[in-house]
Amino acid sequence: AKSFEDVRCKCICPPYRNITGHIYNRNFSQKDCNCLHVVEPMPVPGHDVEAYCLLCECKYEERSSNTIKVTIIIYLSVVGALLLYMLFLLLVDPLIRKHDPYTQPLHNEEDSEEMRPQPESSSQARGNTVLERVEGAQQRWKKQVQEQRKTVFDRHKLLS
Amino acid sequence: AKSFEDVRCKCICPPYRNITGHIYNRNFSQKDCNCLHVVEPMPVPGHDVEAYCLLCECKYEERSSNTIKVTIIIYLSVVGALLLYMLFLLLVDPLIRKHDPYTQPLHNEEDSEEMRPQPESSSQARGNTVLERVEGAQQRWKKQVQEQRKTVFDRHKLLS
Amino acid sequence: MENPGYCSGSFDGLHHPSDDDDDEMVDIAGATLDFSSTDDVPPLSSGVYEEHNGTSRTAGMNGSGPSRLVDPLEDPLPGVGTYEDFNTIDWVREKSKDRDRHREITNKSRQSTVALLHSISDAFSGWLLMLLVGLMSGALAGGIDISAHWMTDVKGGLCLRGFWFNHEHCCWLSNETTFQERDRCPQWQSWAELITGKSEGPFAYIVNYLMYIFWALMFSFLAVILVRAFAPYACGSGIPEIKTILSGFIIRGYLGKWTLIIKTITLVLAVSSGLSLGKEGPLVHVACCCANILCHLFTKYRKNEAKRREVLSAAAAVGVSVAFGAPIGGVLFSLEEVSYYFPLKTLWRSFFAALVAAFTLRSINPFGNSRLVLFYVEFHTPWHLVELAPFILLGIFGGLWGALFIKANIAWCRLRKTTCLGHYPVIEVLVVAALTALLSYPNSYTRMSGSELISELFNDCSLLDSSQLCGYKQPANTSDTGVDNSLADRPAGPGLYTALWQLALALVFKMMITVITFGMKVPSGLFIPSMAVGAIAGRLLGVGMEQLAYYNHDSVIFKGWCSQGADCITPGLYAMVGAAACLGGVTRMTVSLVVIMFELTGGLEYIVPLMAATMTSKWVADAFGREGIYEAHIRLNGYPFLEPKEEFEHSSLAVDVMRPRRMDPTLAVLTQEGMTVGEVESLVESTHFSGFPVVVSSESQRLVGFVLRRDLLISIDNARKRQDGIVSASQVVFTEHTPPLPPDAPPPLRLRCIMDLSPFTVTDHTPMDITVDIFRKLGLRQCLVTHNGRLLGIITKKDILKHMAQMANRDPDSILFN
Amino acid sequence: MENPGYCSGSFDGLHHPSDDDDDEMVDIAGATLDFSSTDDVPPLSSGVYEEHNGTSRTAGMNGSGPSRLVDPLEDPLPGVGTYEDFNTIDWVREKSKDRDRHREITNKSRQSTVALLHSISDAFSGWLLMLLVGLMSGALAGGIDISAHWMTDVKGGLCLRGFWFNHEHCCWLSNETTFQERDRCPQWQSWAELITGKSEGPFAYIVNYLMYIFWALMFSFLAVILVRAFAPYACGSGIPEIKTILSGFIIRGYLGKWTLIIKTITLVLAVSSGLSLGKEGPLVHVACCCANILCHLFTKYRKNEAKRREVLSAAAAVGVSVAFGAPIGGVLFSLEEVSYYFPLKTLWRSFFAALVAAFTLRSINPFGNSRLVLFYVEFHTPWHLVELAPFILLGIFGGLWGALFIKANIAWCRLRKTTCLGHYPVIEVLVVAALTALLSYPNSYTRMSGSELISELFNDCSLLDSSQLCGYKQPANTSDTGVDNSLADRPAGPGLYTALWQLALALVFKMMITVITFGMKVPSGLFIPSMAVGAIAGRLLGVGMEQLAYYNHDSVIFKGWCSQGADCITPGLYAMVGAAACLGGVTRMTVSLVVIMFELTGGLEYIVPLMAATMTSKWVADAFGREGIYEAHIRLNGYPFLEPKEEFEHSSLAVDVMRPRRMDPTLAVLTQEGMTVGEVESLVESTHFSGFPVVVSSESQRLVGFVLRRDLLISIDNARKRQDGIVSASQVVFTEHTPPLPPDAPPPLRLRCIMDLSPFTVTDHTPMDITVDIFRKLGLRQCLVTHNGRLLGIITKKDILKHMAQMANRDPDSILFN
Repeated sequence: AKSFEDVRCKCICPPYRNITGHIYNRNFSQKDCNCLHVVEPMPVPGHDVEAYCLLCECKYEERSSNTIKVTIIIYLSVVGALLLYMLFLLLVDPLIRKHDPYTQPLHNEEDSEEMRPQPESSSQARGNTVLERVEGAQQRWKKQVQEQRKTVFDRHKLLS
Repeated sequence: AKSFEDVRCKCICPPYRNITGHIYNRNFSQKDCNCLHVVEPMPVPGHDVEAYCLLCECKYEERSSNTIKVTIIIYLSVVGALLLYMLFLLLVDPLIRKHDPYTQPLHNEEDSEEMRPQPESSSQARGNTVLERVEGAQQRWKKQVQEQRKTVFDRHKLLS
Repeated sequence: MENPGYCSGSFDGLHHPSDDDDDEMVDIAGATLDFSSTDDVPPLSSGVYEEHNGTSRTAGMNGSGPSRLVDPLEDPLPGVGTYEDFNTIDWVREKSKDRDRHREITNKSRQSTVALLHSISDAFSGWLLMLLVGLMSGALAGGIDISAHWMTDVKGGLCLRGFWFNHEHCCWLSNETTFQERDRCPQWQSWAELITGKSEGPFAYIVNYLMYIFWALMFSFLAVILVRAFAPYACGSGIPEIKTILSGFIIRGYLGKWTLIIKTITLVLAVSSGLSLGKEGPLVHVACCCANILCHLFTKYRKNEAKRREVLSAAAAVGVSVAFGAPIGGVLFSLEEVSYYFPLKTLWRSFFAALVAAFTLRSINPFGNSRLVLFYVEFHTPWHLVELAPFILLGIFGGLWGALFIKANIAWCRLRKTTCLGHYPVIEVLVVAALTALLSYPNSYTRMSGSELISELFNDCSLLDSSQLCGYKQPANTSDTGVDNSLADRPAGPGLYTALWQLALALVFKMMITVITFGMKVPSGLFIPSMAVGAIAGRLLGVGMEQLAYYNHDSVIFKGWCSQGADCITPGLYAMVGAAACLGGVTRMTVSLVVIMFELTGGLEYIVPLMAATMTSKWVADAFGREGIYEAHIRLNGYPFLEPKEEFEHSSLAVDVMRPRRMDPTLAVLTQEGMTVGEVESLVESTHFSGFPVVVSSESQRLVGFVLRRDLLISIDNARKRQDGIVSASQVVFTEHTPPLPPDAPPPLRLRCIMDLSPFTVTDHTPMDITVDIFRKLGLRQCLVTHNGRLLGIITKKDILKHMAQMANRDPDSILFN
Repeated sequence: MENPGYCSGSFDGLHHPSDDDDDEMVDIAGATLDFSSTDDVPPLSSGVYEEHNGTSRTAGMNGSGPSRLVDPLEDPLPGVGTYEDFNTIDWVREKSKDRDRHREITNKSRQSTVALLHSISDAFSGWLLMLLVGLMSGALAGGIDISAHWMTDVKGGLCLRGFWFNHEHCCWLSNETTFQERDRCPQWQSWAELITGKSEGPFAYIVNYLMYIFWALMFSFLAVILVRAFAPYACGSGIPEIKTILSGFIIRGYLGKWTLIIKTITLVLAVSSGLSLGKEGPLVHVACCCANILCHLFTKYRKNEAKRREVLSAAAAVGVSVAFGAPIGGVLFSLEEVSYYFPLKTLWRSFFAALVAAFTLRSINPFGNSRLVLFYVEFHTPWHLVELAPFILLGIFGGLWGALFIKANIAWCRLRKTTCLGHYPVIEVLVVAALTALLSYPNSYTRMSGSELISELFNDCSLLDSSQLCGYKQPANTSDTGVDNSLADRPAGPGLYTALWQLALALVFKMMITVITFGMKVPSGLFIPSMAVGAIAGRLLGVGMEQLAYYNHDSVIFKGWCSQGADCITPGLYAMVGAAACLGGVTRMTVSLVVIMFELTGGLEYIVPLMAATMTSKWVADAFGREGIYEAHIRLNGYPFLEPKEEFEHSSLAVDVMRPRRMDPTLAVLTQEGMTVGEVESLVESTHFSGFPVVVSSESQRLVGFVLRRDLLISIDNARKRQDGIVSASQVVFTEHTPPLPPDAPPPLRLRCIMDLSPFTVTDHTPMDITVDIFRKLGLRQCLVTHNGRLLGIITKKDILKHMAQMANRDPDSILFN
């Protein structure tokens, strides 16, 4: 069931004799979408109606404004969430982790060109609580991203 | 330049009120091919002409009767020539070649299942006159056809 | 090398570059059968000089005739490097030859302007060839269309305005046509009118009936007798054989000029005789013949079997392009169904050729309506998701019919192949033609030709139509609908009910008769009959659905989309979907079929229904048997075709398949030195292998190379005749440097140049699935098997096919060819 | 085997089948980089237990995580049979693994109903996966379209009816639109109106200008910063990398879930920022990410790199299908441009997936006009043969521009790669974005987005149009033409002349800016900018031709077909042909491009003009350099990609390419018995080869098999840790039966099960063209070279690429990866 504002019938009438072009826009259903119904008031006298209507082009169109709304809102919230997470990683994370052993490998990697995997981090991550596991996964992911960043942005090995 | 009989404008008008369907056929040029020109005499009174014409469908068509004529005549003559040649090969050829050495291999081949090529026929065919050469080629060709016939029709090795 | 001249053409002087090269050229296409058709008999037995002649002729057939002396890229010895009839080519060797040739031309092009021009013309010769193939095939297809149309109508009567006009063109300008009988005009006289002067009444009907049967018999008799007399290879559909040829098989003369002429001529006769067959498959064969003949104009393609097969792949696309007016569909057909080796370059070229052919055909305008096929339709009526259910039903029908048809047709063909039925091909054709004519005349839907029937079934009813199929009851108020002259859903009238009965009978008749028609000794395609069967079934279902919707348009199913007065079901669309489903069931095409149908209708809207139907059809048919009709025929005939679509499923190893088997005597090998000419000859004589591995010594069995039997025999025979001092006691040497010989020994025969130094090897532990993959992808003919570096045995393509047959519980001896 | 348990999973107990499998699953897509990215450092150095853990995680990434214990087809040791990052897979091995798996399932299915169901679900999982890929990609593409459309309009203003409406949808129901200004309505407020309250005047213009630049900078900054922070692999077009991945390369994480999210998000940002880039290439990447992630749901695809690549090939088709609304074109694009191994099964499946995706997108209806692309056009005006001349001119232009663009872009990218320019990717993006915004705002044709521009250029002028491009002078008597509301040829008015000048400027600007835009560190496709350039050029030529015809319609050229009052030249068609020509020049596509354009226009009539233009364009561009933009980028990055389109032209032999070279030390080999664990380890440590041949003995050099370095190290380390008595002095045995050992010797280490018993071999005399063909067709990683049965050396894919680079006078060290 299409809502009221999601259908329209649009007629474009080109210039005709001394009448300028016009666009008519009504939200009619598909079966009423023709020149005789939509063009109102009729700018020409009765005997010219047919000729005028032959020049007009009427198109029935549908859209889903809900889809648009939902898409845009989801999109904006994802962008927002990503930005927040980025800020968190940039600003907050280093602070609360200052004495955390996890930061260690991060610094190491920036020194050595050839990064060696640090299996202990993942084996430590196999802890019991959900939080620790999530943190382990996050840590691993951060290392991957760092490695990717080095490959793409610094060493220009890939994707350049 | 299309000849007179190679263009037509054909209008099909379906049954309308009490008028039965009609087909109108005129050889008009493309730009005159519309209901108003072609339908004559108009079976409806003046104010109904437009409605009637909207129902009719007019199509402009072209053909090339010369192409048709030439194609059919060529086709028939090729079939005729092939039939004559076949009759010649069947009836006349064995008679005039009764004592010709070329017939030898033909008979041989029908006996032996594994036909051996008879190079001497082709080396003999390398004679001097055009006739001999043609005859040699024809002889070789006949042997090929015979071999094909044996493969396809008798031994059913291929194409069955 | 001490004697470099030997291997590079010292015998060229022996070959007469005589003026009969022309004659040879003429004969190129109609290729001769110099050697016997099986390879177990050595081809070289009747004296050396004649043999030399014979092989040189073979080389001539392969196209090295006229320019042999001018081209330094020529094979060292005439005959070396060519293939015997009914053998498989070695793709690797051929492609390598072509690359050598290309490299030579490129190198030369840097030296002179002429050579540069030559290299440019060489590079563009492929495109030129494609242009010519497209033009020629398009023109031929146009001729076939026009002639077949005329001949079909000749069965009914004759035009007085000019005998060459068919019924439609006879009444082209007539004003006497009426709305009900659109093709009646005084210029066109039925046979009854011509003979008895009456056009109505039972007597006239009987006269027309008899004349119809007479012409049908006449045409079919002419067709079969011409095929038998001039080109037996012209019979059948041709697609199975072309598939096999494209995979590397050689059938000399199959694509020759006589085959072309006879296939073109008899195709028209066969189609017009009213037999239940179409012209699409044979058109592919005709296009391939054109391509093969035109290949002889270009050195690049004349001399190389692999390159020529690329052209043939493109020609297959051209054939379908002209048959259906579908260039893209044709290319995809070639890719999906026919081709074996289809590089991207061929994709481009076949697309080009298909376009050229379609344009040629359009400019000939065989149907007078600017369309390439009779049954072109253009609808754009929408369809509803609910309709997918009947479309899938049609898919199931198509799949079932396809599977059943294949089984029945193969059983019938096997009967023809093995029993005495096969000995009377002419009588068979006549009997079937008589039966077809007898049964099809009374029913107007079988009396018309297949394309016309399909065209009528695909057509959507509008107010403008007057055919029986559109015999709906007139609604009370016609003119109220105004501009809209489409036929909204209406109840069926008596005319339509009659048509439905006739269609049902036609369906049963077509299903039966096609089984025994396909495979007879006349050119016969399968597309049109399959499509006709599917179209009839689809139209029946469509009309049924339409009436169901009409009488129940308030029910739950139809409510949403089928309001009264709306045109909600299009029977023509059902016919189209049904046609695609049946054709898909028979041939197992999918993408190409959908694209062909989509090009026929010009609307992207119907891709989903068509896809649903063809996919269902393929899956249903596959459940009964994996192979389509073409693969089934290939298997029936035992052609050496390694199906690229099927995976090899079993876990055997190379060692299980190779020869010699565990019980057999050891492999016949040559040693690279130490064997005398006599020993080699007796080894070759005593076996029937087509090639021999060369090893370092028979103790170590370390592999050096591979020599083909044919090359070996030709070289030895030539050397015995031409080279001084070669006797039976001469050593045969395959090494690079001649070993020290005793001073009184005869001079050695050096044969390294005919040895393949890079034979393919696999180890004995290689799984057969990998080996099959290698054979398929590289197009090998044979492969050697080693164990820890020692030669163990050999696997040929035939061995693999036999093994696959055995694994599938079929008779391994059904594989006949190498 | 005495100890069969050893090789078939006796260590499975060591792996914890713990509940963190879920976690592993989550991490599957974002694959970890366990080993260093170059293979010259042995990956196994940090203790055995950790290594075991590490490899098991790698296996988890490859997808063998959760079901490892239940599946008996599992690799004997975790880690054996997997690949390191930045390495090439062995197609033969992978396909063989899949066939083994399939065979196992088939065999089991005969035993129980559950297994039968499993086998059926396994058979249909491919289709299900395709359905899911189609749905997901279609939905994502719809979201991208909607968001990008909205964000692009946000640069100009905001909708008061709901901020989520773009300009068009804001005025969707408005009655205030006029014929001249079709999208003006009070609900849509430009930034000037929102900020200053005024909509006209220079001040408002400046405010709008500044806001435009601000948003452009904002969006591009967000895009590049998100890419940098979360997924550096998400930048660029992605097609070169996907080509390489499809040819067998492994880039872990390139198709992971973070790449997917970030690429989707930033693509919208990049497109909306007004940069000269399109969304088509990245959509292919997005579709491939979807496919890769969905692959993890199905065991069949999760575990097998070759099978997964089949799915990815289909996903590439899906990407183009949603980008252009062209399902058939998408499949052909995948076949022609992207894919490496494209069996027929994949053809069917990718067609299905492309259709599903197109339908999903259509049901989302992102543009509100039931079309899949903004620039869909439907014309059916005829063209004349004479027009082929300007079409070919456009082809030449397209070819020249393509060649020039590739050269310029590659030079610029090389600069970025090698100089310090590459160290400031964020600043680079910002500068280019600012420049683009600054220059493009004043010109209305550059201000609008690329798709809109193309849509406007493709559109044919009718009376209903009011755009500047249709600013012809009004003829005196409009209404006389009656029903016909098309615009017959008319003289250009001042509006059109202005438009032409603006277009010419836009052309120059687009040509310049695209060169430096493509390759920046944001997601960027090349199709839309190339098409825009071509469309502008085509439109200019089209209008020129039109005016020429108008003023000279009695001249010889135009007389026959261009009578006065007839609509004889369609500038929109010229724009279309120009777009195809430029795109063809840049990417060197032919058939797929024609089919895409033909699906965009829905008319078969224009195949010939399009074909003529793309062919000319390809030939012209090929004259300047054989490689398209994607191949050029592949070469720039040194990916290990063996181009399947190019023939290897040189006459080198395998012996010239193999390692060791003539001067090098001999090949490092293992013997099948007699070496101790310590010797093997020191041999492995001292070299950096990724595999070692196994020979019978180092004297005979007869080949037994091939062992991969990775498998060897994993096995030895495991054995040392887990198997009793394995010390450095233990013998390593590759034979089937253990040789007799002295009684006091430690137990031998049996490693036959990790040895590849069927290594590929060629002889030293094999021409390199054949070898390259084998590598390409079979997808090999390495191949051993023998001479008379003795092992001589080894050829890897890298060796071949290096050799080819050397032959083309390029730096062989540019090939970076294996």
